[in-house]
Amino acid sequence: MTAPTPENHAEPDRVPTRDEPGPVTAADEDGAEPVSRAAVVDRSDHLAGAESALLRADELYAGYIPGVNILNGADLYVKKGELIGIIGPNGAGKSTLLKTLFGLVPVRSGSVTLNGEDITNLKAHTLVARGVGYVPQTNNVFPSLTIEENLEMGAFQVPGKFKERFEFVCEIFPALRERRKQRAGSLSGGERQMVAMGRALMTEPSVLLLDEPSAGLSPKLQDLVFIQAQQINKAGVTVIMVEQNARRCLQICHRGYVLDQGRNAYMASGRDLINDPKVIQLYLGTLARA
Amino acid sequence: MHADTTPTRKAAALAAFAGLDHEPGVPKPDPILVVDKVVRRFGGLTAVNVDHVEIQRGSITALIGPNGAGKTTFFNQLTGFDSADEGSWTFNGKQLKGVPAHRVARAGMVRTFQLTKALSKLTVMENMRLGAQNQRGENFFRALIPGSWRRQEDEITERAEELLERFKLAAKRDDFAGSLSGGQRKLLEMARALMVGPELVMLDEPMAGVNPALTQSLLGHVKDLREEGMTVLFVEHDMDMVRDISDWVVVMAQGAVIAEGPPDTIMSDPRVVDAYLGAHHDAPMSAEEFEEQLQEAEAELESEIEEKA
Amino acid sequence: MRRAVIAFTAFLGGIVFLLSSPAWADGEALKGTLQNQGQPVNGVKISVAGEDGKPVGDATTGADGKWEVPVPKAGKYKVTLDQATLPKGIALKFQNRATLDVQVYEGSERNVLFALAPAGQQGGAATPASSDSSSFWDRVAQLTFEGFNLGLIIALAAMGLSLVFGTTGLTNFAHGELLTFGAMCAYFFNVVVGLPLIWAAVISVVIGGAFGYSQDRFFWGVLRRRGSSLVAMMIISIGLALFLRYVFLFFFGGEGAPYADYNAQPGIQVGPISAAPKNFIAMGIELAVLVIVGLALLKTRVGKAARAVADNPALAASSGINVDGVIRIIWTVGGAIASLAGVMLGLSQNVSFQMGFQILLLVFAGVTLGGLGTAFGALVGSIVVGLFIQLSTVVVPTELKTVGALLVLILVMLFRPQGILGRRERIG
Amino acid sequence: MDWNTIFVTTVKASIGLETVVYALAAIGVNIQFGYAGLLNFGQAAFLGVAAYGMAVTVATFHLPFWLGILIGLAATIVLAFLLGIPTLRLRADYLAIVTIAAAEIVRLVFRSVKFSSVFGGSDGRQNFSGDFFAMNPYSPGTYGIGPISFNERVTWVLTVGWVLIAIACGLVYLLMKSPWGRVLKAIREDEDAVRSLGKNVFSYKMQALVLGGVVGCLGGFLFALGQASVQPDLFSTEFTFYAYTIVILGGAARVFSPVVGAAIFWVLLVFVGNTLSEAVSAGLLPSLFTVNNIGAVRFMLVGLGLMLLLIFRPQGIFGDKREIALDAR
Amino acid sequence: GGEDSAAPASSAPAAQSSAPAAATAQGDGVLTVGTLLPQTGSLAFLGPPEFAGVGLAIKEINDAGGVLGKPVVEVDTDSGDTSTNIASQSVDKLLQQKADVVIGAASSSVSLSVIDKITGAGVVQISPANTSDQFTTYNDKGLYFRTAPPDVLQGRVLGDLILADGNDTVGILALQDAYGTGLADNVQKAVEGGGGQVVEKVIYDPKAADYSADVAKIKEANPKAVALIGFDETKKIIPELVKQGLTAKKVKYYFVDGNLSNYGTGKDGFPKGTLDGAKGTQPGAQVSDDFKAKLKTVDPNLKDFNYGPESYDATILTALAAVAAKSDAPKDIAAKLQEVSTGGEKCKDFKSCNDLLSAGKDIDYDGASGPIEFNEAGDPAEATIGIYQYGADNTNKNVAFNTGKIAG
Ligand SMILES: Nc1ncnc2c1ncn2[C@@H]1O[C@H](COP(=O)(O)OP(=O)(O)OP(=O)(O)O)[C@@H](O)[C@H]1O
Ligand SMILES: Nc1ncnc2c1ncn2[C@@H]1O[C@H](COP(=O)(O)OP(=O)(O)OP(=O)(O)O)[C@@H](O)[C@H]1O
Ligand SMILES: [Mg+2]
Ligand SMILES: [Mg+2]
Repeated sequence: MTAPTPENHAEPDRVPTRDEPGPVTAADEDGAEPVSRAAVVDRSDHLAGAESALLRADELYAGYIPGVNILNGADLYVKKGELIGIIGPNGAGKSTLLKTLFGLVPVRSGSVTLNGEDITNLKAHTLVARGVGYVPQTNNVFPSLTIEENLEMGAFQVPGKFKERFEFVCEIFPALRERRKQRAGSLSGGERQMVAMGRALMTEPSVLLLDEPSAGLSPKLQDLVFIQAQQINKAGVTVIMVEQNARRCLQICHRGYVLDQGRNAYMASGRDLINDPKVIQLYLGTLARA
Repeated sequence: MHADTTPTRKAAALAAFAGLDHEPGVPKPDPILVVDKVVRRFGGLTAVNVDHVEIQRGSITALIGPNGAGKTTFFNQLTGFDSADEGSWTFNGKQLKGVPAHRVARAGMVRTFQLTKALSKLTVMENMRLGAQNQRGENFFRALIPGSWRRQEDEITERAEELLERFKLAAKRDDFAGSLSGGQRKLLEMARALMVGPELVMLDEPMAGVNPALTQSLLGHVKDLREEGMTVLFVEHDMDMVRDISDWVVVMAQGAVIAEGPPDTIMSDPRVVDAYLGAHHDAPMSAEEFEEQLQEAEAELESEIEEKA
Repeated sequence: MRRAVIAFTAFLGGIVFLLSSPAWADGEALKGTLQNQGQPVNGVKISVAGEDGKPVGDATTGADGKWEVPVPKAGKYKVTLDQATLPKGIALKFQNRATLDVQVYEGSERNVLFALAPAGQQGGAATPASSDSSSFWDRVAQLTFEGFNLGLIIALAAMGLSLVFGTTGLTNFAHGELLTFGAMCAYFFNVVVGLPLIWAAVISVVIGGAFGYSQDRFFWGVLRRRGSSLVAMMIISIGLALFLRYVFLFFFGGEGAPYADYNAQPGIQVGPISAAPKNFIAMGIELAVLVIVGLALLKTRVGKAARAVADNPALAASSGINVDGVIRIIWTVGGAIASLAGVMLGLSQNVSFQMGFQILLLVFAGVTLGGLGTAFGALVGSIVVGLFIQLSTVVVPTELKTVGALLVLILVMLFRPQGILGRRERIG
Repeated sequence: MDWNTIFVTTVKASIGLETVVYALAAIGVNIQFGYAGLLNFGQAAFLGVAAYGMAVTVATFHLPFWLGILIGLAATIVLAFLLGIPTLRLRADYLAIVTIAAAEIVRLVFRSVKFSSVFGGSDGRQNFSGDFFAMNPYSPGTYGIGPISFNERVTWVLTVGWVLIAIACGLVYLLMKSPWGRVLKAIREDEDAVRSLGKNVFSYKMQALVLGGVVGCLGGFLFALGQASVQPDLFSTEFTFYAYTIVILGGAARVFSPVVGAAIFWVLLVFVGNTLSEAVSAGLLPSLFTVNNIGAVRFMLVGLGLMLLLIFRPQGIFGDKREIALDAR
Repeated sequence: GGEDSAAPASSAPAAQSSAPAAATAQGDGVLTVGTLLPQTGSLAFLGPPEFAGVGLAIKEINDAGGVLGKPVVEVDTDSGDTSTNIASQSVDKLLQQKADVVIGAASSSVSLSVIDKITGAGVVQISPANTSDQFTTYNDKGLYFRTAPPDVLQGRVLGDLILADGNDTVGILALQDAYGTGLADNVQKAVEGGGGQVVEKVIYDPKAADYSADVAKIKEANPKAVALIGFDETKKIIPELVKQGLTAKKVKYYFVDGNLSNYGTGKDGFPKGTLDGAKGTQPGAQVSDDFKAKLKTVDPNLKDFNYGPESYDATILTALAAVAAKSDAPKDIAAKLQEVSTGGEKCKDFKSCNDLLSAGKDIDYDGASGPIEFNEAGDPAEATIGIYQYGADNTNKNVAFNTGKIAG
């Protein structure tokens, strides 16, 4: 007996391939050629740079549903003290890349190394112990915990430092101090974002992964976040930042990656990318220039 | 990228706003939504306390304000998702206080959610179809006769496909909405709201997390919608977008409307700069400027640390 | 047929029959013993008449208060006590029952009883003794006490359930069996091994904790890592409950059994309440455990981590919390508490293979009523459930006492859809 | 070992009365829970009020059979409204407990001595199925293939049952392919989103609750008629648990899953039970196992079987693995 | 059971004609006895003695050469309880295996849920434990019998006993099912008919979490005697009575067959003296130690013997009826059941009865449970009720027997 599935998809087991249709690119009336992997990606750059990297990922393949890869051989490396920006269209796999580095999405093939040590598929909490911090893009607070408890969880592995770090975070986001007893679930979008960022700053990580930290924040606070990121980086922390506020991100970062369809489309210094007309057209848009 | 000639509706909207005072609560010539004395408290916190606000029909109005200003809560009150402690509001002259959320939507006032609500185990296409109004097949008895709703369904699908194309979600058509990325969810949220074909669409930070290039093309779409007669009220923190698209800006802070006016005026209003924009002024910063600012901040911080020490 | 019966009886009675004086001799008769407050009353005349009013015979009570009137055949007879012959100071308890219609069956004597009471204390009519208000209030007090007694046991069970539910989202229908497991462990060490119940309970709590731990280690944890959905796990827990329940039946048998210690402990009177000493000790332990665990959940690092895991496991891991470790701790504590709850339930009831299953609905009711995922919700909700079960019997028949409690549950839910201590979610 | 008996009884169980009843109940649950996301844990009560509505009408008040059916249906719908109006605004898990409670209340009232003059206490009601069997088109005899055959009474009940199942499945198929079903599924995912799109969520939930209840209530009628007797304990919470198990076994939100799930469930129960008891009487098992405890072993194995089925196929027989991936926490 | 007028013998053919196929399956020369007794569910604790009773009977029958020259076949199934709903599947299996007689079920409710299926297939059903009065009038095509007496007689005897002990106020705590409420009604009728007063009748849910409220209600009414009518829950109720001060010293306890066990003072018994002076009634002759020992050869773990003798008798009677009818067809068995249980030469085990039958004599089987006489409705026409009293050691001893007709 075969069950007619009430859903719309006739073949539930069909494995969608991510190679076709063409890459997701911005609407372009000029009909610019979509970026194709072969044209831009040359692993030699990566291999050369990755040599002395603190954190590196090589030819990562990863995904959520069996048989569907979201990351298709993404490469990434960060040197110690670097600030890296990752940009790309929606659904490119930026968040997935961060999650994969952080052990939240299983690696199917490829490797991740930290300080020369293989950390592929290590559990997230052990990475925290090695000094990696992460701010997720969505669902980034504990709704039923108060702000204070949220931050306390951020300092879970170093409870002794809680007081000091709490002061530090409240310094950056004074709104949090006033509301310390409010449950995070009732916070506004922006306030949540502050909590999420604050939570990651509770430890003093040596590598910080930020997934769209400025989203939902007021312009004033967005500035603050970028400044903070840079300051933290100046203090010696390696930062990897995914941003849709791409221009701002590329302005401050040492190096930028453009991710498309789960693989690197471009990799260059932030300044180069920001001025690359192709990148502007496909990923940055011209709005902010207008 | 869009026609250089100012479109008619935009002109009309600008004309309507032309002579207005830049005062909070200023009356508009043809308001679609009129809000009076809406108050919402949570314990000791007054999240919303809006004395009077009017939204001009056929315009694109931006609602901005610092985080926690009460924008989302205000949306919740207006659309029936939360009950206001006090106040009243009319939409198209109709009282909407106490009207349940689905009736508000049916009346033509549709909102999106800041924290997206994708219907996870429905495909993207089904999500879209759900938005369409007056579907015959949504009636229990007619649902049993496919013939009675097939045609309509096809039309809806066609419309949905167009929107998906614009929102760069066409490739995701048959995937579960639960598998979308953060930005894609935002896009779906907005596209789905547009499927309703509302008179007034209220977008809560529609572009946060959406790729800038795509944002730009979508703004064009929103402008087109205004040409078709839709009124748009949106919350956004991206000032480039606000400047580009909005005809009028309302500023909220600590629950109250503190300023209203055209984008340029508002963005140079010192109160707004102080409460909201900060040093982030009109034009995007150049790298040098940024560096400068950074150094300033750093110096400040260092001196603070020294003070403490 | 009678012949056969007599023959049979004679055969069968054997020695027993010969030794014990037969209470029923052959032949129909009416008889009785007249007593006033335990003392025989003699010299009272009792007459028997047929249904048609024709006198059949009469008798006067002897010194031992006994009287007997043989009747000719089975049938209905009117038996009348002559009130005039009653000694001074003694009267019929029910004035309107001086004459009774009594059915006499074939081949048997029939006892008839005239209730006597000191004059002036008798009730007017034979209505069910309308209890005076003091004994009513005594009962209310007793029921209130019982409500707390039962409520605390439910709360203990509920706490274990809500710990696991709160942390992993698993609606564990096998939780009742964890209770049974604890009770049976204690039974084993108490009755079979012969340890004092206190030690048996301690051991059982330890084993319960270990059982909880290994359930997560070897079962639920594995499923979780394989990505089983919560619904699937809920149904798996139904299967597990079935499995465990019948394992218990297999080894323990279908009958209930008490612990060797403290069974049928005589009650002591405390004000209007009579309670066994074991109740107070049990309630003390229960309350202490509940408060300690509740506070631990609110105040300690692990407690907060548990709530964090409940909210968002991935984020908890990102914060450096060992999610599996926390869940395992919760399962261990949950299992230990469930065991303790089982021991307490066994102490106040009996140990049987269905005990946990039978209380499970109330446990769920308690957890929900208090508000899902709140530290003290289980406590508050369960006590409300316990109180209503007991106190509702003031109004409804006791067979329907659960109905009373469940109705209250529904009503509370209508006015506080998020539970008593729960909080509403924010929209948007 | 009498393999023939085991085989025949197992095959018969897969289409027998219990399978029919549980399948109908589970189709109802599937509509409510699988599609609309309503955790109605009171399905047993829907079957109960229907069965009792009919039985009491005929047996206690001596009214016509068809009136009994109407009253049973009406009672189901009234119960749905009574349950739904106050509770459909509750969060899913709260709804579950309220519906369990309501179902227990219904059962306890049926069972109570207080109302035994109407409902018959724990013995329930009998003597109401005469008119139903009077309509039996099958003449006395057995019907079926070889040993797998039923007498005319059972055949009649099963015919009605499977026709009702077919109708119910057809209904579900049509509905769930339609925009109506889409709204239902959307409600399961996020009510607020659906509200924001102008759908009257409450009304749809109520429709689902009533529809699920009515489909289930057909099972209640058949149960009562097939056994020619109703008892309160037939409609205990375990019944609902098993109905849920059946839905999940088949795979939630799939048209045929309740039917297949019910068949699997009863096949498992009967096969295991009969094999064990045959093995015991054939002396194939260690002496630890006796007639007294073999019943317990059977349920142990059934519990184990259910667990294994779901451990190795968490999405159910017809389920979609991708949906499960979305649920994972 | 049976229609009021028609004798079982005359109505059996009707059953036959309505289920010809089923009948061809039976009457195959081998007497097949199916059991439908609780292995699981809330009455599971009653299962072991019942299974042992049937097992012992079949062993004795087969040792004596079987029926119709062939050994009797036993097929065991689980009746569960109504909430597990497997009785019907068990019946399917029994019918499939050509059972001629089904012994069971223990619970009246379960029997009611399958009686149509069994009698509809033309098979005889004999319950060893059903006491509900429903069956007396049930339209069972003359195929339903029971060896346990309906509650009427026991209720009458217990009520009388309570009055004889001088208790003018009585509280009744009864289990909420057909057994409990039926017996409670009969006790109440007897007590009130003889001048006593039932001051409180509490019907309790056997699945209740606890019984304190039930006992509190009794306590409030302040009776002199408490009649405890139920099964295993009594073990939970007595401690509750003691706790609330209603000790055996203060009020008199009365037990019934469902809970008249030897509770003892051992590890899982009650403290010494808890039941001192309590009394109870039990239908059936006293189970002799000899019979208990025999049952234990079948099931060495047996502790209680409730309904064991009734199950044994049901099986023996079936076999005798088959021998008398010279057929194992259910309708023939049903037709002879009344005959072998009444009027004729007394005999009390299969072997001797069988011998009498083969000698062409009319027999009257009197069994381990007492003098069994089926009336036209398939109920026992009379029964012996034993009266028992507890000592300080919480075990009971017989003090008297009373035999009476159930009707009247
Ligand atoms: N249920 C609630 N309980 C308590 N406080 C609440 C609740 N809902 C909102 N608030 C508070 O009300 C204020 C207004 O929140 P709201 O979400 O409307 O802000 P917003 O203007 O949308 O901010 P953002 O730009 O960050 O989204 C916030 O400070 C928030 O913490
Ligand atoms: N839980 C999931 N299950 C299945 N597919 C997923 C899941 N999460 C993301 N995806 C898919 O993976 C792809 C990449 O998602 P990802 O979140 O990494 O994108 P992103 O680059 O971060 O996009 P955005 O800028 O919108 O956040 C998307 O096509 C999305 O559909
Ligand atoms: Mg992302
Ligand atoms: Mg907001």
